Amino acid sequence: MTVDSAKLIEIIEAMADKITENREYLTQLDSAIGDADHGINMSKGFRAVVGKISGMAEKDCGAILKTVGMTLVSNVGGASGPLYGTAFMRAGQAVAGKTALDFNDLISVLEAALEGIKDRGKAEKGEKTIVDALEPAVEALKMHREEGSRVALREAVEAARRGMEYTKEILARKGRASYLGERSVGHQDPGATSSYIMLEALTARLLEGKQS
Amino acid sequence: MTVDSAKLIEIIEAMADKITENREYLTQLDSAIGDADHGINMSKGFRAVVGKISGMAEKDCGAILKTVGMTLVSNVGGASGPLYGTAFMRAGQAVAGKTALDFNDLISVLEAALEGIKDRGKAEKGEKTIVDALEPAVEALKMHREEGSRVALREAVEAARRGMEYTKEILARKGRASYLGERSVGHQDPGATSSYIMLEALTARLLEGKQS
Amino acid sequence: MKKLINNPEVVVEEMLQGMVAAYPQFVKKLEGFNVVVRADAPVKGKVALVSGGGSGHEPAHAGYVGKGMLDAGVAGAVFTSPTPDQIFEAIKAVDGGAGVLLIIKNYTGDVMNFQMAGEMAEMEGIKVDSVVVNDDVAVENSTYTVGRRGIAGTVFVHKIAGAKAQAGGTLEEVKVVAEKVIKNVRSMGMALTPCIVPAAGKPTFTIGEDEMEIGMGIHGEPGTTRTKLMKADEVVDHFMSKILADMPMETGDEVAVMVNGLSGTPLMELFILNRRASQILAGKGIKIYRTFVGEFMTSLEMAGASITLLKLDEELKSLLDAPADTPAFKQL
Amino acid sequence: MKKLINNPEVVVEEMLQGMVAAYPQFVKKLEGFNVVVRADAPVKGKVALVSGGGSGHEPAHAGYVGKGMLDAGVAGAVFTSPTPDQIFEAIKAVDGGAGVLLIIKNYTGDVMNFQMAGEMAEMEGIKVDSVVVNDDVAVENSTYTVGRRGIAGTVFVHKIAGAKAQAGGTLEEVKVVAEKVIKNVRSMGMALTPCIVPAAGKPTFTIGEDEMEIGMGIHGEPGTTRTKLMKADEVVDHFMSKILADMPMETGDEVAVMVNGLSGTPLMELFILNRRASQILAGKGIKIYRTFVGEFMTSLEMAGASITLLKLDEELKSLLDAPADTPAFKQL
Ligand SMILES: Nc1ncnc2c1ncn2[C@@H]1O[C@H](COP(=O)(O)OP(=O)(O)O)[C@@H](O)[C@H]1O
Ligand SMILES: Nc1ncnc2c1ncn2[C@@H]1O[C@H](COP(=O)(O)OP(=O)(O)O)[C@@H](O)[C@H]1O
Ligand SMILES: [Mg+2]
Ligand SMILES: [Mg+2]
Ligand SMILES: [Mg+2]
Ligand SMILES: [Mg+2]
Repeated sequence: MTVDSAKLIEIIEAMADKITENREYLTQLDSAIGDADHGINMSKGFRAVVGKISGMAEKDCGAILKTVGMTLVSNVGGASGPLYGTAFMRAGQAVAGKTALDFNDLISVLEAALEGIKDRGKAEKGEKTIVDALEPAVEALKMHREEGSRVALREAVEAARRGMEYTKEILARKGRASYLGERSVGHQDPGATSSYIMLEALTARLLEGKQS
Repeated sequence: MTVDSAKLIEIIEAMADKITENREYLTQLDSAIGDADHGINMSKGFRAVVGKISGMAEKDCGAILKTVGMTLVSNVGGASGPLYGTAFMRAGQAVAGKTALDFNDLISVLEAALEGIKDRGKAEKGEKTIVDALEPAVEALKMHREEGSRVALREAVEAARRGMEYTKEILARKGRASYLGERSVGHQDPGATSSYIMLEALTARLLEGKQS
Repeated sequence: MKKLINNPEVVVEEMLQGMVAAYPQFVKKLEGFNVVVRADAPVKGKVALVSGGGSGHEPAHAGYVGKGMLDAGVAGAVFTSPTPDQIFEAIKAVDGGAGVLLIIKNYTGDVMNFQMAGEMAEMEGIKVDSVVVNDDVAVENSTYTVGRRGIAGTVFVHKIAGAKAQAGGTLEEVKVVAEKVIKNVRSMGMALTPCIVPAAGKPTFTIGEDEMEIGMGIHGEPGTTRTKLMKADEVVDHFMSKILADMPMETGDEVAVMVNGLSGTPLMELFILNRRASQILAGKGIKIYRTFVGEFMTSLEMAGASITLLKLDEELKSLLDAPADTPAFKQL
Repeated sequence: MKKLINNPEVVVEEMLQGMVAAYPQFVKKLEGFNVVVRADAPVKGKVALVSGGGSGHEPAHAGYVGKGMLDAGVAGAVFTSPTPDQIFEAIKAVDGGAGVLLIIKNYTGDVMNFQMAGEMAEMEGIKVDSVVVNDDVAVENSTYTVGRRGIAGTVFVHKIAGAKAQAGGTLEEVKVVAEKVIKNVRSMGMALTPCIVPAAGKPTFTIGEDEMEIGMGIHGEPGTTRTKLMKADEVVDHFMSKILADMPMETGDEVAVMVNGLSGTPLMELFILNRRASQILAGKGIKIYRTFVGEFMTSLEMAGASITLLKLDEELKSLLDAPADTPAFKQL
């Protein structure tokens, strides 16, 4: 697989579409254990992102990802703004100057994104956050690296989905849901869900028409 | 008919009972075109009245009525407090010093009450107020005076009832309901209703066990 | 009925107790009466201002008791005018020898109860006079009716007459300036939801999710018309046109603006209303001298708002600017 | 959704426009940003205070911008922390050369966004420091979680740190006193009804006619427990015991009390709550130095309230007493 700048922009637009489609759903998850704004904030942020990157096909992938990150930081607000913003900025740093990304680059991008989120948010797996979907995905990607991008990506998305599902069972220890204590159990984490949605959009776009 | 002080106290207690029984009803009428307090205020006032007059059987009828008036003034508030308060105070003046009231005295009492209300409230018949029930009652009483107290009282209550019903058809020009303009039409006036209730209680008590 | 109360029968007493516990530097309560007076009452030689009305309009009226505004606030039962004896006690407690002005909102009950109290006070040799506030343009004025209601504009009467009294005005002078305010103040209000009188336990009216009441007073009584929900700007446009039709103004005129919340409406929405009001005034070349946005004259938990305009001259401006120090209205 | 608004997408902008139209003597808005700063910003040589957070908490935060309190209030989307670039603009606009203190409420989003802004400002050579307010005792504090939320107690930080800065304190001194307030302030809240985020259009939670949420924050998020409706006194008893368990006090200690309405609850009920709070404190021999009853840190149209206690020493008392002149908090 190879992702050039134009393709990267398409992938990010696909993520934006999916986030917007799931605006109400994410907001509803956030009303159960948060403040009912996750979908609103994320879709507002990605709307701004789409406006910013549409003309960037001539730029390198690192610059595009950095722009996405900065746009999210300055348009989303709340917890997810700095978290996803940092994720994309770090991802951009990881592939700075590259005009095309291969599968190994993609792994670096996602690793950097995860590290960015963990640095910024200080969360570990099992605290009912974005990390619960994203970390298993990155692990799966690395574990299945040798089996090719198709298998690895499918495994990654599946791992993210399981991580997202798992957030229902655990108590929140980070973010706004942590104020609820025991009452947070039984509800799926909005941030883990938005991560899963973005990973799914990425994978779908990458595997489109791909045979093996 | 003769009403001595003890009997007068009984009559007033009967009025108080009826007002209290109709607390919700009067309040509900007042929520449609007023501020939802007529029953609350009147029953609070009559509760105080009952406490004040229970030991007054040795006093003359004028003093008892005056006490009722003063107690209503200082416990009811709103429009009905000064209106009914003045009515009873004037009624008391009309029979000052008397230890028993005959039918003519009773007519004077009700006339004085009506004048008190009209002086205080400046309302005329047809403005959707207490006057619409009380004035027809006094008129009927006088018109049927020669036919004896039983007939006259029954006619008076019937006139009050008709007056009260008539308030549904007219526009309020006095009191809080007048702010509603056309919207006051179709609703029965709370004050006319409480007047009718009191007159009915009075008549029922007077005619109790009476043959003709 | 969802209320943070203990017992509907004693909400007014408990509220006033909580209020004097909060603000002993400003106010004290008259033992045995639901009357709040300045902590330093009576103020010798100063004309005293007494206002009041039913409860449920907090911070009116006790919240405006203090230096530069009222000397006493008399609290009736919820939405029910206080009784003459209460008002009489208030008058006696605050009379400092220079006379007492009663500031009455134009409701039949209030007018009668305050007048009876005034007569009682005069019989005791206290000089009493009164003014009646009737700022609500929602209600058509007519010689056949009792005229307009008094609503949020009353707070401007408290402020300006209070400043005049604080500055040493005589009873007559204070009354004259109070009447000048009354002549130049107009309001109009609306509501989105009803409210529940604690002792009644039920809403005063029902209203659909997509409806509002225009021409709402402050006693949970229905408004003058019911309409479909309007946007904030449409509401303001309607209010301003009613107010300005009733009190025409010209380019260069100066006004004070009050955007008053009935209590259930958040400040955010009041500011959105004020945005439009200020645009309209700017468009007409009317100068905004001061604006007050907040909850000044409420109606229990009702959601809704009113807009008040007060046309100013130099005298009113300087009295509006004078310092005031009360629990609910402060000006440095 | 019954709201007096025009368009859910622009409520924050329109609110701030309405606010600066109302109070040009106090505040101005930074062109292109939802940031309100003192009309006379930057104040040369004075430490500047910047606070902010999601919108929907009005009068917080812009309402506290003015002499003796904040220099800037940064307004995020409803219930959403503002973004770093907004906060950065605020910092630049108010820095008078003596440094800037960021007053942050302890929410993950607020902390991260303010910190990023602080880093941006430091890169431009502006001296920036910050404090994080966490007064809500409803949330168990634990090293495994993010700790407590910041709620109404934040207003005391604004007031006292603001007075210190106004008096010429250095950035370090202002920070030290802000931290003293944070160490000595505790709050707890509850709600009777949910609220509706304008852009979401639906209530954040549903609740029965006979239920209430205890341990409510200020973002429409559910509280820590749901119970049957309690009487006002029971609510206060519960709050006071939680607060006093967390911050033990002795006879002779002095406190400031804040009874804060979340917005839908009328002032009447807040005073009824204060009545009980004052009784409890009196019973324990704790002296009430000052009380504030009103809407200081709201949650859209939610009905509910919080109680805050601030333990005072001589320094905090004198800073609390210092004059303040802002749209929403005035002290003569
Ligand atoms: N410290 C953290 N690390 C990682 N993710 C976090 C952290 N805190 C919160 N989150 C994520 O952020 C999501 C909430 O985002 P959002 O609703 O946009 O922000 P806010 O809580 O400020 O309203 C949560 O569902 C959680 O997944
Ligand atoms: N001027 C008046 N003259 C006679 N009756 C009046 C007048 N104004 C009001 N009322 C009566 O008072 C009743 C309302 O009483 P109440 O609800 O106790 O007082 P308020 O209107 O102050 O709440 C009305 O239904 C009407 O009958
Ligand atoms: Mg959220
Ligand atoms: Mg009534
Ligand atoms: Mg009434
Ligand atoms: Mg949020």
